[in-house]
Amino acid sequence: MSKPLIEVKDLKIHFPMKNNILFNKEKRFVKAVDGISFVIHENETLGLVGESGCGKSTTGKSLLRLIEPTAGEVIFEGKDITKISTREMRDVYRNMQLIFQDPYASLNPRKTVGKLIEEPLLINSDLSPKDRLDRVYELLDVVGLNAYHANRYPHEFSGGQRQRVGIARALALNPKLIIADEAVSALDVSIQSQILNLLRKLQQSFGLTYLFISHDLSVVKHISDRIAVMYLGEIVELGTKIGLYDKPLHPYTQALLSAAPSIKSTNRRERIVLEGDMPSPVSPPSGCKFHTRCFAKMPECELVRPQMRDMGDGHYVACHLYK
Amino acid sequence: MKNSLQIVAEPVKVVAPKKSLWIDAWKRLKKQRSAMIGLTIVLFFILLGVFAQFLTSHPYDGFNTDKILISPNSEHWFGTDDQGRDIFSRILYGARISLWIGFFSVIGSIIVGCYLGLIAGFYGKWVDTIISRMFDIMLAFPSILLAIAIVAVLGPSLFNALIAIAIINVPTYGRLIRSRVLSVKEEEYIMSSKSIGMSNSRILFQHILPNCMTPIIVQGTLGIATAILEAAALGFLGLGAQPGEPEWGKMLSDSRQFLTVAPWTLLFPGFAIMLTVVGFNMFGDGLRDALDPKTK
Amino acid sequence: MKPILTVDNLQTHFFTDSGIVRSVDGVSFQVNEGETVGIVGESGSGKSVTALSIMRLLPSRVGKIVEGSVKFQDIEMSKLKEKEVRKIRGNDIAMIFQEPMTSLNPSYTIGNQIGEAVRLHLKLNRKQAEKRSVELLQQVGIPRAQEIVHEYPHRLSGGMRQRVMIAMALACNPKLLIADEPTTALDVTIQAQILDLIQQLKKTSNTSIIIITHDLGVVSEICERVIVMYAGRIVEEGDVRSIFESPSHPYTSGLIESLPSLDESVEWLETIQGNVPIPSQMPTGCKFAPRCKFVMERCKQEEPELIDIGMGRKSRCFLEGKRKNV
Amino acid sequence: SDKESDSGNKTVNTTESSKNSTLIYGRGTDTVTLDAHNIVEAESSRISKNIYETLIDYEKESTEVTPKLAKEWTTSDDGLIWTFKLQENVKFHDGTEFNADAVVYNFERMMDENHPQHQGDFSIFSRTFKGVIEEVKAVDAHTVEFKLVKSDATFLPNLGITPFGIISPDALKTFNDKIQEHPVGTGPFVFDSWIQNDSLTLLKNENYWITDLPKMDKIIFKIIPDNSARLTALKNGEIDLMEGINQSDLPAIEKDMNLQILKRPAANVGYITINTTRPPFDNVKVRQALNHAVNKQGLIDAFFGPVASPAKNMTPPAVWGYNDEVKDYEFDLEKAKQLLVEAGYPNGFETEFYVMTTPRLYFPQPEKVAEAMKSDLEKINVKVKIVTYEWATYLPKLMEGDYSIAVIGRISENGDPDNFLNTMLYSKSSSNLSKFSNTRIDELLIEAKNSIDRDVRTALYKEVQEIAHNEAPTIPIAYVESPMAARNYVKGYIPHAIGYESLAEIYFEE
Amino acid sequence: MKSYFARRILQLVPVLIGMSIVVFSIIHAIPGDPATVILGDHATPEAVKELRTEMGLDKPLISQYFAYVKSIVTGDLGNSLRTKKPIQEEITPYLAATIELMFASMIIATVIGVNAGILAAWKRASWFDNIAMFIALVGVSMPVFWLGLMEQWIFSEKLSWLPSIGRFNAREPIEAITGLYMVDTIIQGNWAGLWDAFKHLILPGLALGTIPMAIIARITRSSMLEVLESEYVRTARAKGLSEIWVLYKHALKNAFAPVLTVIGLQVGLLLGGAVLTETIFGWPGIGRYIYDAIGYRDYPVIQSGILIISTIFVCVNLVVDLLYARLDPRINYK
Ligand SMILES: Nc1ncnc2c1ncn2[C@@H]1O[C@H](COP(=O)(O)OP(=O)(O)OP(=O)(O)O)[C@@H](O)[C@H]1O
Ligand SMILES: Nc1ncnc2c1ncn2[C@@H]1O[C@H](COP(=O)(O)OP(=O)(O)OP(=O)(O)O)[C@@H](O)[C@H]1O
Ligand SMILES: [Mg+2]
Ligand SMILES: [Mg+2]
Repeated sequence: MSKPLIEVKDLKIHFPMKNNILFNKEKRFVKAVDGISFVIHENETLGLVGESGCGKSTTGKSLLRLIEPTAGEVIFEGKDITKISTREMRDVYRNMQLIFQDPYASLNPRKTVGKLIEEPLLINSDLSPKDRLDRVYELLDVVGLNAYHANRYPHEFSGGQRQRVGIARALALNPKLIIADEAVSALDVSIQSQILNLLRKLQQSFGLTYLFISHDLSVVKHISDRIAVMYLGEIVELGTKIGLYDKPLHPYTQALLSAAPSIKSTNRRERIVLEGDMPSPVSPPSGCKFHTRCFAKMPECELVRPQMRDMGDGHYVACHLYK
Repeated sequence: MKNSLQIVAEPVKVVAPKKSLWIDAWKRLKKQRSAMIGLTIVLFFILLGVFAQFLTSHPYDGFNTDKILISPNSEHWFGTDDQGRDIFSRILYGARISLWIGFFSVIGSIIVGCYLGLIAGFYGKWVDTIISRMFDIMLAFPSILLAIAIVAVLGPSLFNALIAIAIINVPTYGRLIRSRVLSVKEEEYIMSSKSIGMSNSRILFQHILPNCMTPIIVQGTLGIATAILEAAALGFLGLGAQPGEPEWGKMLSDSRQFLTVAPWTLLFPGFAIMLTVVGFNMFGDGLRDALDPKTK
Repeated sequence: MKPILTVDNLQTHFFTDSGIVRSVDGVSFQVNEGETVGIVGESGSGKSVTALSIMRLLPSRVGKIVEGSVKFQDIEMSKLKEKEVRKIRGNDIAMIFQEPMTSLNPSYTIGNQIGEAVRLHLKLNRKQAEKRSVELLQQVGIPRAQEIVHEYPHRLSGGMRQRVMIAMALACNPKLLIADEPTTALDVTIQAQILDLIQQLKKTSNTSIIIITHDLGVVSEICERVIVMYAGRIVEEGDVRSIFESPSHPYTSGLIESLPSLDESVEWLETIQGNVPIPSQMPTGCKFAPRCKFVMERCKQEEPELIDIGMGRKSRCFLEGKRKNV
Repeated sequence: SDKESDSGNKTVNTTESSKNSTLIYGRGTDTVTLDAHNIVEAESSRISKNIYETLIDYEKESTEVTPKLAKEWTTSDDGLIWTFKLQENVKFHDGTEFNADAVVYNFERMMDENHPQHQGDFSIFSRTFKGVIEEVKAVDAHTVEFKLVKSDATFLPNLGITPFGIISPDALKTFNDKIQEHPVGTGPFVFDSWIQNDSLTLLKNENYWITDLPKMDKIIFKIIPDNSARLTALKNGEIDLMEGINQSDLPAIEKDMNLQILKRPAANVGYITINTTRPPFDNVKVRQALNHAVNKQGLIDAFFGPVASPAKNMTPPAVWGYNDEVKDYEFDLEKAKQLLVEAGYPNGFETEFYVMTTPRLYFPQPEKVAEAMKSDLEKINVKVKIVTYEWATYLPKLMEGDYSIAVIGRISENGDPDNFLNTMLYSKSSSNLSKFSNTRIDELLIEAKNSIDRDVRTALYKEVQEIAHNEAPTIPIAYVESPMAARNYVKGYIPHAIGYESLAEIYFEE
Repeated sequence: MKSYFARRILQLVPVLIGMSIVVFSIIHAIPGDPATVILGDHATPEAVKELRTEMGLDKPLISQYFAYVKSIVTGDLGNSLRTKKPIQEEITPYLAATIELMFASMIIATVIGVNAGILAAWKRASWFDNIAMFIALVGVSMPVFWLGLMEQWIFSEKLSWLPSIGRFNAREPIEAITGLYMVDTIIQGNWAGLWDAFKHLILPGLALGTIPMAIIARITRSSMLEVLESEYVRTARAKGLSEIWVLYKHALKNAFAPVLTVIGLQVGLLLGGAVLTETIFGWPGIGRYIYDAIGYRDYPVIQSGILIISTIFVCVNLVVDLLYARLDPRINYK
């Protein structure tokens, strides 16, 4: 396997809650991300799955410091980018880019598509206006749009096309790492596959590395090499695609996989229906955060937070079942 | 590289035909009947004001003892007032004043309000606190009393009435833009601008400001209507136009005592105010429906 | 098996500023007693509008049923007066909507909202209505039902709210339940809970169910029959197993193949090219022709009929017609 | 059936008579105070005049002095000692006796800063009697003696103005600074109640010392700020009597069978003051030119109505000493232009014209007058810019001489010509707004003030008016009678020139 | 809830202090002085000077300001310069008059406005909607003083239906208890007086209420339109509820929040903005009282008057915020 491109160590992101300033001294936090670690190697795709609110987006955004991490390190190309100045962050932006979930909300409705794609070039490169324009056309071409789309506004495009624009914008500076935050969730099934194919093609052509965030297990499985499963701000299981899907270890992963409806019900697993909802990240359960919903709960789960355990073949799990 | 591009290319047709945002908005606006009526009324009054001297042969001023309080007839369409002046002419010339005050006071409020609102919304924290409290303070006063006090300080005149109206409306625009900034700031495309390393000022002026303008334009159009009414109220209280100036509100207050003997002296200026204001309101409503249908 | 609902040549159009939108353009189908039917299709294909047309809940100003009939049991819904429809709505036919977050009135307690329907249709008094509400909540598996009835919706999670919606729909023991994307907004584990609940309902009551969704997986889990819609038309209809195993219409097969699967890995997904046509640029012939892999000249000229291809299946494709004729 | 109709009539009568015993007087603004000594404006005097009485009073239809609480008086030859014999058997409303001590107590309150009831500023007293009265003392129970510092022709008439009304010393002691809420006098009416800015009610003084008076049981002063609204109220019978009428409404009132117009004689003059220290107005020809350029009759027709007459002197005809021989400047634009040429302004000049926004008795519509004058002045090439101010800003500007030409006027305080001519024309007078200075006029005025012979004074004042006319420091515009309107059944009401009057003799005719 | 309330009140403090400074500096920046006005036509420079000293106007502004703040903190609004009476006493009847008028117009405005708005939204684009919205449009476009004049002309002058001025017939004065005559007459059982007070209230109430009515109708309509498109209304309909029930129970309660805000704001406008209406209808209200005080440069009255109505206004909006919580259980003030 190639060398690591980005390494996240014990990353924590806690949002202070807007509190009654005068009458409530005690400060409370939303523990959106609560100590996660992972590595993404060059030219691979790490999938990040989990249910709504488990902290996937927060993780993704904090890698670019769009949300400042509360603690932990993010080592990108050998540098801890949580500690560098905003000026130095420019270099990081050049190499790390984000594709947003909502193709409708992430494009400024008042700018033409050409301008939007040109913007990163304008800010981060010294290209001449003409070169920039050429590059914009080239990018449009790359994502399957045409040069004549450049002076149109986002609202004239369909969702899928907008997502292509978002991808072109992210590609503009030839980044090494692309964080795709639910890049296909908002799209229709038939469009989703177009974009997934595009992303894969781009990875092959340009040697990109992806952090692919999604809540859709089958999409993540399709696109990723390795997968991390998040629950309530923590990674509970991390493994290669085959390892994780064929032999899910963590009860949560098992439940998740079994719950996903499939059209091929012949080789159906027995559906595991979890009880209750995800607890609030403000006051997460003690010990293993999953114990409130776990079907294999043991007494110690309530008390001790399980550590990540290497189960071989790059498969890690944080569960007391595996000692 | 070129090679790989070929692999990727998978051209798709664009769904909607090319339109600029403004052309698009104009097209939607054109479909709104009431907005077009409003626009027509506004343009009508603008033309009346601009071409006043060609539209009437009677002067709007002077003291004509032979013609005092003549009821409307073929020569004086709207009759004459207690100085023997032609009311029709005065209304034509008055259109200039009202439109002028309405337009420029709103421009003034918008410039100041936008500036303060942008800063407050974007930088937040204590800057926001100070500016917002300032707005709160201004809004806690009944605006007309505040305007009266301001004119009292500056001395009554049309220009000072304009200033007063501009000042009292600053918080309206300031708050509007502040709240817009607060919401636009959270939009994903702002996050996306940050993610390419864009500077704050660029984000503020290139991305946030343009996206805040729509409600401001709408509010501004409606604001002209309000400003015209406020100017008329100040005129009515004798705090705007100076004696002789054919301001509509002033005309009303000058003729108040003729309610029974010469009602036309009150009817027509009142109608003029109402019609102009209706025009701006209809146009503004239409603009809102056309520009941001969500806030309907 | 008696049909409980018969929709015949339903055409619902929206008269918007930018022209007429033929959202539902000649849809016919039947739902039998005790049957669960799924309607799938991409966004904008007219699924919700079909459901609303059945309920006569279209936005009255712009949306109109211009043709066709909707028969509930033996009652012709389109001929009923508004007042008579109201007697059926919520009583004989109930509906659940996609967004559990916004489908409950934030200003009233859960008990109030469930009780309302019971009090109206079953003529219960306040006390009885509350009792019934609690029963219903328990029935849909809400813990602490006694307390929850007094809660406001915002205090509940998405899954809980969807259960409340279901409880509300079940309040008067409807004969037909229409669920418009009941799980789309929910997380996988919560979706599993709701699907489980619906399956239990199927077992315990004889209610017919129409499930509208764009998730083929959901359909395959709980439906017996499925109707595939595209651009306001039914393009294919049949029982779930056979359709998913051997789809007949290119659109259906495209949909199925473009889905990444948990069970098998492929490098490239199948795609359906292009986009769903927007109403103003609806093609003349087969609506799917511009995106179809097997498009023929004929497809661009005329539109195929929805033809019976045997085994209770129907398909709207010339290729099927040929296959059948051959 | 006869009987029945009779009794029917009777009920009507009784209701009518009960209505008839109450007079409702509509006016525009509220009273400020009921502490007579602290009064400075007319709306307070209007009430106080009916609650309190002064030592002397004015004739009903002129400003000549007549006895009131003082039956008679004598003067020492040097004019320094005035002795007043008081009415006997007069009681205050609180039942206490009116006597010389009461008079002394009242004046000492105003004069002596150490007096326990010396509260307020007593500005009218300071202005009229400070440095005039030296001492007030009781000679016996019903005789008071005033010792003056110097002989003063205006002393006697001044004693008749309401700020010198006599308040019950008992009440003063009881209510102290709250006296204005509990006014107790000897007048024909007793204070009943006062709803701020709405109405003020007086009741008949059953023990009034003049028999058969007052004739009304009750008077309500009702505030209706707007002139037209007040007139509507009169027409509807909600009020019986009102002041403040728009000139435009006068014709309609004249025609109305139910209404009558009453005129308050003009003891005022409305004029344009010209700042004689500012060029080009330091040139008498310019001032005369301006006088010729004003169409007084036109202005009066348009903005004053039939109640006003063109003014030519700085004192009104209703005040004695009026010089009717003065020939007014006629409205003649050619002549005006001619005079401007002579003065060296063939192309005219530009000037600012100050106007107050607040209507005054002598200028009911000041702004409109200015507007109209502006168009005439522009015909003689005098370019005028009208500048308006509120009263609070306006008067200080005029007093500081910070203006070129301005609209202003004067109302009589005591019906004496000195009150006009000295005040406005004496070079050292602070109300000489024109900053006019003429040695001859100064001499004449001083002489007149020191004399107590009416004929001598008349001659002196006539000469003053003659000179003032020629020097033209002002443009007298109008003497304004204030029109009042009443229901027809209101009788016995004679409006007085000084602006307010006793309502004791008012009655309703069935 | 309680702490929220306390916090909001604490937040008022800087606003009120700021307001007192603004009011103080603005009114003292107005040229002219009260002494001249008080002395009127007979003012002379000497008399003016003397009176100014007497009134303490020759002291430095800063010390005047602190004196003023001190007196306010001790609950004393000071005395009027002109009438020398305590402002507390003087202001009450004016305030009562305005409040009565305000209530009348707000009731007219709210009842008619809200219902018209609901109906218009419900029957969107119908003739009722068109007519109602046209009237509302004209309503918001009308100069209030002109409307008042026209009302007087038509209803008092031409038709003689209603009295055009004052609060009651001067011949049958009403005794004030609360100062709200409609209430007072009921307390006293004075039915003729009640009818009289009511008749006097109609025209000014209508004039003052028209603009808020129009605004409320428009905002109710647009808010209702939004809510009527919401999914929970569809849910309610799906339950088979009747339209009235859907409109007034399900939709209105949710649509009411913006309406409530507008009502809160209108109260502020009415409190001070009634100057014009009060002038025209001879209504002895606070707007007019303050306006006159500006003319007289009666500083303590202007200061206290503006401060009082601003405080009322701010408090009304506080109440509006609290009502929000009752309307919308999602708002959590904890
Ligand atoms: N700016 C913020 N302030 C406070 N809390 C936040 C903020 N952003 C996110 N959170 C909270 O952090 C938690 C994680 O949010 P995040 O958006 O990362 O979830 P997610 O996994 O991306 O969910 P989804 O699938 O819904 O996008 C949530 O509980 C969210 O409410
Ligand atoms: N109120 C409306 N006004 C105008 N057009 C409408 C309206 N409601 C729906 N439509 C149109 O009707 C068509 C079908 O809409 P419908 O809501 O039935 O789609 P759907 O299949 O339910 O899609 P989704 O999966 O997004 O819910 C769409 O093209 C839509 O634009
Ligand atoms: Mg997310
Ligand atoms: Mg739908």
